[in-house]
Amino acid sequence: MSDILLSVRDLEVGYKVGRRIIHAVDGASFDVPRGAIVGLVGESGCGKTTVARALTRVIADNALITGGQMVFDGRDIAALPEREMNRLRWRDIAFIPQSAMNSLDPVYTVEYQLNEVLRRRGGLSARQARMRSEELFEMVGIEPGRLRDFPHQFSGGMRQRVAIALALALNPKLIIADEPVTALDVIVQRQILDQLRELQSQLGISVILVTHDISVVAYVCDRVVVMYAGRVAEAGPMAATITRPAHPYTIGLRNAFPDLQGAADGMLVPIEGAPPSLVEPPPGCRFAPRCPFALERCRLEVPETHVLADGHSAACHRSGEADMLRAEGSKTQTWLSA
Amino acid sequence: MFQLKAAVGRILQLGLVLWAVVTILFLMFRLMPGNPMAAYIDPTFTEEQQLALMAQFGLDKPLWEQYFIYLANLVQGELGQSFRYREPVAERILALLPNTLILTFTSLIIAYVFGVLAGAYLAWRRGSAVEQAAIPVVLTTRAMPEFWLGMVLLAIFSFWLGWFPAGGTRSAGTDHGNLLGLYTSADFLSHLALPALTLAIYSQGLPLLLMRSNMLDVMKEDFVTMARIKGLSNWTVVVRHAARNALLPVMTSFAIAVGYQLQGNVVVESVFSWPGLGRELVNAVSASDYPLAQGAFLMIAIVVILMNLIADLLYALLDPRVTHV
Amino acid sequence: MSETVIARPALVSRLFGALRLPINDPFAVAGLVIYAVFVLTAIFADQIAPYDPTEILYTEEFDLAADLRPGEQGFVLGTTSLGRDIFSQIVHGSRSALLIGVTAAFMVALIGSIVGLVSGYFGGWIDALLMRLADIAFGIPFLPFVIVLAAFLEPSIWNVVFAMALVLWRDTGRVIRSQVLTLRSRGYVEAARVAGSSNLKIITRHIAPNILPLSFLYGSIAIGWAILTEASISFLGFGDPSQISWGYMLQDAFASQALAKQAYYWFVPPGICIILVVSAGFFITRGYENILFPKLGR
Amino acid sequence: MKLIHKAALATALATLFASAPALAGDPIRTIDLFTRPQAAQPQEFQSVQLIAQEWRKLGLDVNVRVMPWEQMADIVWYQRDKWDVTAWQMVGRPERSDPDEIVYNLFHSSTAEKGYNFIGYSNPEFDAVAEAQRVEIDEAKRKQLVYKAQEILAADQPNMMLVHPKSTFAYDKTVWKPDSVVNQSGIGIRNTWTFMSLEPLGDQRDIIVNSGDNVQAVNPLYISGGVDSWVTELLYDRLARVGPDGLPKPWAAESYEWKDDKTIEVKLRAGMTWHDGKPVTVEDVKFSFDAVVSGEAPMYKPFATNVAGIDIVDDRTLVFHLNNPAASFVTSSLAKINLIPKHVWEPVLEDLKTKEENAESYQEDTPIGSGPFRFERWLTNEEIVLSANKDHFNAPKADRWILRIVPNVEAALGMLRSGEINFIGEFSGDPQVLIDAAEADGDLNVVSTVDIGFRYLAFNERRAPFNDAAFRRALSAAVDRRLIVKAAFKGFAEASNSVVSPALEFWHDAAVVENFKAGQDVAKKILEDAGYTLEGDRLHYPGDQKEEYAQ
Repeated sequence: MSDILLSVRDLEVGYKVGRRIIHAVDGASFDVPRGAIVGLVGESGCGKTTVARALTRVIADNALITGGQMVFDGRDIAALPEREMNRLRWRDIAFIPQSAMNSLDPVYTVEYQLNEVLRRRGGLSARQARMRSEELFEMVGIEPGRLRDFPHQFSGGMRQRVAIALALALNPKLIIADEPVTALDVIVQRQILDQLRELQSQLGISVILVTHDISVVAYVCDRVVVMYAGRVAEAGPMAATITRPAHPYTIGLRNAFPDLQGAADGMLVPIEGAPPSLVEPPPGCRFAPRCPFALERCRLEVPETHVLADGHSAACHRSGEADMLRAEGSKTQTWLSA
Repeated sequence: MFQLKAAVGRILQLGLVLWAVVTILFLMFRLMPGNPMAAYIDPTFTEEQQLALMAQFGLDKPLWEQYFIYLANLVQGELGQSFRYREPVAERILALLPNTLILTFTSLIIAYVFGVLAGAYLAWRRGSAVEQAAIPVVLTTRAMPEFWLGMVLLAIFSFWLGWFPAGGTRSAGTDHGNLLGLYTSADFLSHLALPALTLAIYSQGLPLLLMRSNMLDVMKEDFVTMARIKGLSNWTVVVRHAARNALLPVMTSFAIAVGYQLQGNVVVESVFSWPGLGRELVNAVSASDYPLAQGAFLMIAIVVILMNLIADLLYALLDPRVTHV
Repeated sequence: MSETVIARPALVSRLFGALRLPINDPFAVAGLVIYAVFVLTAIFADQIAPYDPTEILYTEEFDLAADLRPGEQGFVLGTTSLGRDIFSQIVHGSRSALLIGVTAAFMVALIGSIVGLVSGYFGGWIDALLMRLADIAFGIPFLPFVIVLAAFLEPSIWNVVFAMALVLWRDTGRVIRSQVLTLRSRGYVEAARVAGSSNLKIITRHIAPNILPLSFLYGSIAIGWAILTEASISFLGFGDPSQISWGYMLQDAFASQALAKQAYYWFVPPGICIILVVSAGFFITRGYENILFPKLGR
Repeated sequence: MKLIHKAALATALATLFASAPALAGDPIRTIDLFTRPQAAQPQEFQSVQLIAQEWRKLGLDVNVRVMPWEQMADIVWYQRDKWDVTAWQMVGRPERSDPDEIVYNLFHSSTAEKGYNFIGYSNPEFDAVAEAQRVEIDEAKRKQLVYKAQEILAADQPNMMLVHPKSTFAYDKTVWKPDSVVNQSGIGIRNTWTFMSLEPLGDQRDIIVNSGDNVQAVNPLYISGGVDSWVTELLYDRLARVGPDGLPKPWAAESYEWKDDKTIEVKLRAGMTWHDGKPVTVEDVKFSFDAVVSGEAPMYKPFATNVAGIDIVDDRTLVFHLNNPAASFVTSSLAKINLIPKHVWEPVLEDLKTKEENAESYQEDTPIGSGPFRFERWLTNEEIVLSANKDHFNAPKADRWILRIVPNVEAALGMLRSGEINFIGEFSGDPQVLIDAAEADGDLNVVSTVDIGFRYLAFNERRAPFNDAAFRRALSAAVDRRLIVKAAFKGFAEASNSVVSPALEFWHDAAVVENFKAGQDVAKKILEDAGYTLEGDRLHYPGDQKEEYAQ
C-alpha cells in the first residue's frame, strides 16, 4: 500500500462556452498522502474548486475533464465508468461544502439526510443507521437529540458540524472540504478547524481543504498546494512552503493574509492586479504579468516544475533564486512598485 | 406569540373579506332595476297576491332592513327561499355541492399528478426536442375555451366512438344507494370521465409549468449537487430532492386552483349535463332566481376564500422552514 | 448583426427595451406575428370580409343561404344556420377580440398599476385600505361575477371588460406593489427623495418605468383571459348577439347543432382563432415565465 | 350610422320644405322592436331580424333591441305605455285546447289595464263576441262566435301573427312500438297518452325522456314549469283529460253531464286508489277543488273560482254549481284540477294557514296521487324516476318513466342515438337535424305536429302609429309568412293569421289565413291609401300628425 492516497497528474478541466472550451484547470499535478490534510489554496477563479469537484466527478453541465489522471487508491478515477465512480462517491470520497445551509435539503430533517447516506449508500439497517447517526453527532459535538431538527433550525457553525458528520458517515478515505469555514466568523472557524483536525487524525482520513485563506492552511494543513490560474504554482509540506516559499505568488499570498496564529510580522500587502483571463491566458508563466520578479523569459516560456527539497516543488523560472525572492518579497514596496 | 397574532389577523381578514363579499352580493342583486320578482309574478295576480308574494320573500321591507335580515339569516346558515323552486336555497345547494366538488377534485388531481410528473420530466429534459415541442402545446391547452374542448371531446369520445356516455352522473334510473356507492360505481366513473378529462386538460398547464420552472430553479441548488456527490441514484436526486422541493409551491397552487376550477366548472357542467353548482348558478341567473343565484354565488365564493386560506396554511404546513421555527 | 441593431429605429428599440420584450425567443416572435396578423385583420375587417357579418344572405334563387358548406355558392367557409357568412364573421370576430382584449388588458394593467404604485409607494393606511380591497377582490369568483353582471346589464361585450376591470386588477396590483416596495428601497429613489424631488416626479421618473414591463406582462395575460371569458359568457347565452365575436360564433354553432350537422367548418375556425390569439399572448409572455408564475406564498 | 345619416337628412329636408304647403306629417320615429337573445330564442330572434329588414324597406327606422326575458317582461307588462313592438309567444298547453282563454284574455278590453291584453287592444264589437262565446254551451253556435272573433282580429291586426310552430319529437322505434305512440292534436307525441300506451318491443321497458330545463317542483297545487306538468300529469288524475283529438273526455270521472248551463253532474270512476293504497273518494274530489280556492294555491285558483259549490250526492256522484255559465268549464277546470288525497293534504294545508308560505312552496318527499305512474325518486337537476302504477284503470305498458335533465341539445341528440335516452321530450335545436339524424341512424322516428301555441309580434296600440289599424295591417302585410316559416323555423311551423291554431280543427277559421295577402307592394299600397308618405327614404305620418313619442 502506497503512502500516496491520491495522485493528480496533468489534470485538465474545461468549460464549454459557446463553441470554445476554456480551461479552468490546465495541467495541475499534486499528491495527497494518506492521513494528511492537504490545503488547496489560491485566489478565487484559480481553479481550486474545479479541481475539488473534478475529484467527485460531479461537475457543472458544461464542464468536462479533458485530460490527465486522478489516481485514487490505485485507480484512475478520471477514467472510471460512471457506475464504478458512483460506488466510490461518499464511501471513499466525501465532500464538505462551503455553505451547509444551501447544501442541506431544507425540507428534510438532518436525521433523514444522514439516514439517506447511511442506508442507501452504506447499506445500514434502520437501527444501525440511528445508532451511527447518534454516534456521528456526538463525534462532531452536537447533542443527538437535535437529529430530528431541520437544517434551518441550526446555527451556521452547527450546520457545518452537521456537514462534517455527514462527510464522516461512511468512513471515507478522502474528504474534500470546499471552503468549509469561509462563511463563519473567526472563533467558530477555529472550533470547526480544530474539530476537523482532531477527527481526521483520530480516524486517519485524508483531507483536501480547499480555501483562499492561506492562514487557514497554515493553521491546519500538513501539506499545501498553491494554485494560480489553473495551474499548480507551488506544492510542499506546510511548514516548509509557508516559511520558505519558493514561488513569488506564494510569497505574495503570504503577505496578503493575517496569520491565524496571531503572529503577523508585518503589514498586509495585497498583490496588485487580477488573475489573468483564462480565455486567452499569458503564453509563459501565468503569474508573470503581476510578478515583481518577472523576466522576459517568464513571459514567453511556461516554467517547469522544479523540485526544491523532498516533496517541495515550485513552477518558477527563478526558483533557483528562492532566497533572494523571499528577501525582496517580504518588503512592502516590492509589491507596490510592481 | 407572533404566530398567534398572525393567525388572529388572518382570521379577522377572512371575516372582513367574507362580509364584504356578502355585502357586494346583496347589493348587486338588490340594486338591479325593476322588481326582483318580476319574472315570478304572474300577470293575472291581483295586487294583494303580488304583495303577499313579495312579503313572503321579505321584499316589502326597506333595503337596510332586508340587509340586516339577510345577514342575520346567513349567520344561521339560512340562504332564503328560491323564487323558482320555492324551496330552501341551502337544501338545493347542498344537494349539488358534492357533485361539483367530486368533479373539481377528480379533474384537479388528474391534472396535478400529470402536470407535476410531466413538469418534472420536462425540467429534467431541459433543452431537448421533447421539451421544445411540449411547451407550446401546453400553452395551447391553456388557451382553449373549456366548453369548446368539452364539445370536441364529447363529439369524439361519445358521439363518434361511443366510449363514454354523453352526460349526467349515472345511467338513467340506476340507484347506487348512498353517495359513496354512487361515486365508487363504474357507472359513475364512466360518466365522470369526459368532464373530468376536459377540466384536467385545461388545468394541467398550471402545475406543469409551475413544476417545471421550480424544478429548473431547484436543480441549480447546492443540495441537489450535494446529493449527486453523495452518489445517490439519479431517481433519488431528481425525485426525493429536486422534485420534493419544487413541489412545495405547486401544492399550494392546488388549493388556489380548486377555487378557480370551481368557477370553470360553470361552463363544463353545462356541456356535460352535470348536476352541479355551476350549472345551478347559470340557471338561477337566467331565471332571475335571485336568492338561488345569490346562494350559489356565495357558496362558490366561500370555497374560493377558504381555498385561499388553505393555500396559505398548506404552504406553512409543507414547508418546515415555516412550521418548525 | 450589429448593423441591424443600429439600423433599428431608436424609438422601436427603446420601446422594446423598456418593455423588455423577449424578441430573441422564436416563440415570442411567432406570438408577435400572430398578434400583428390579427390586428391588421381587425383594422381592415371591412375590406377583407365579403359581407356584413350579421347580414342574412340569400342564394341566387332567393332561398335563405343557410347551412351552406365551404365553397358552396362562393362562401369561403360556408354559412351559418341563420344564413350568415362564416368567413366574414371570423374576420369581424377579430375586431371584437381586439376590442375586448386590448381594453381589458388596458384596464387591468392600468388599474392594477395605479393601485400597486399608490399602495407600494405611499404605504400606510392607503396601502392597508387598497390591499384589503384586493383581498376582497380575491374573494370574488370571477366567472360567476361576470355572468351575474352580464345577466343584469344589457348583453354586451363590455360587461366582460367592466367585470375584469372591477375584479382582475388585484393580481397586477399586488405584484406591482411588491415591486414598488423593492424599488423604493433602492438607493437612487432614496437619493431622489433626499434631493427633494416631488413624489409625483419620483413615481413617474424612477418607479413607473421600472414597473412598465410587469404591467405589460399582466396586460397581455389579461388579453387571453378577456377573450376566453367573453367566449364562456357567450356560450352560456349571456353574450351580445349584435356584436359578432368568436365566442358568439361558437355559441351560435353549438346552439344550431353544428356538431350533429358535422359543420366542422363552423365551430373549428373560431376555436382555432381563440387558441391562436390567446396562446400568442402566452408565447410572448413565456419570456417572462418567472413573472408569469411567481413563487406562491410571497 | 348610415341610418342615422339618412334620418338627419330627411329631417333637414323636411325642415327645408316646411314652408311649402306639404301635407306630410312628422317623420315616424325610430321604432323599437324587442326580442329575446338568440341563445334563448333562436327562431324568435331570427324572425325579428327578418321582419326588421322588411320594415326598413317601407321607410321605417327600426331598432332591434335584444333583451333577456325578465327585462322584456318588466317593460311590456309593467310599463305598458313605454314600448312599440315586441316579439311574444303563447305556448300550447292542453287546457288551451279551448279557445276561450286566448280569445278572451288576450283581447278583451277588461284585461287591458293589468291583464293579458298588454297591447291595449280595445274594440267593443270584439268584446261583445268574446263575452258571448264564453257562455254559449251550444257548440255550433259557439263555433260561429269564435269564427267571428277571428275575423275581427284579422281585420284589426292587433298583433302580427307569425306562425304556429311545429313541435318535433323523436323516439327509438326499436324500443317502442310505433303504433303505440299517440299524436295529440296541437301538442305532439310527447303527451300523457303516449306515455301510458307506449309498448316495449324488447328488454328496454323504461321510457327515458329528456328535458333541457330543470324540474322546479312536483306539486299538484302549483303551476310551475312546463316540464313539471309532464310529471304531475302522470302522477295525478283529473276528472277529465283533454284527449288526443283536443277535446275533453271523461277520465277519473266515469261521466259528466250538464244539468243546466250552471250545473254539471260528475260520476266518479269506481275502484280507484291512491298510490298509498287508500281509496279515492268523492270527499277527496271535493277537497281537491276546495284546496285550490282555499288561498293556498294562487296559481290554480282562477281555474276553480267559477265553482260556487260542490254537492256530494252519493259515494260516487258530485254536482258542481257554477257562478256563471262557462263553455270551457270541462277543459279548463275538470281537466285541469289535480285530484289530491285529502288524508295527505288536509293537515298540510291546515299547517300552512298559520305560515307566510302557501302550498306552492310545499314539496312532498314522495308525492301521492292516483295517476298511472307512481313517484320513485328525484335527483336534483339530474333525473326523476316514476314507476308504472299497475293498479291504474289505464295502466301503462312500460315499467318506468325516467326524466333526464340534459341542458345541452347536442348531447340530447347524442344520447338518443346511443340509447341513453329513448324518447326526445324536448328538442330546442333545428328539427331538420333530428330528421337527418333519424335518417342516418335508422332506429329513430321523428314526428312533427302543429302546435296550439303561436309566435307573434305585439303592437302597442296605446302609441301612435300603432293605434292605427291600417298601419298595423301594412306592417303585418310587409312580411311574407312563408319567409318566416322557411328562414326562421326551417319549415317547422305553419304560417298563421289566427290566434286559434289549425291544430284545433273544430275552432280554427281557415279562411282568415287563406285570405291574408302579404308582400311589400301590398304593404305600400295600404300605407299610401291611409295617407302615409315617403319623404326621401323616410316614412311620414299622414296629414299633419305630429310625432308624440320622439326620443
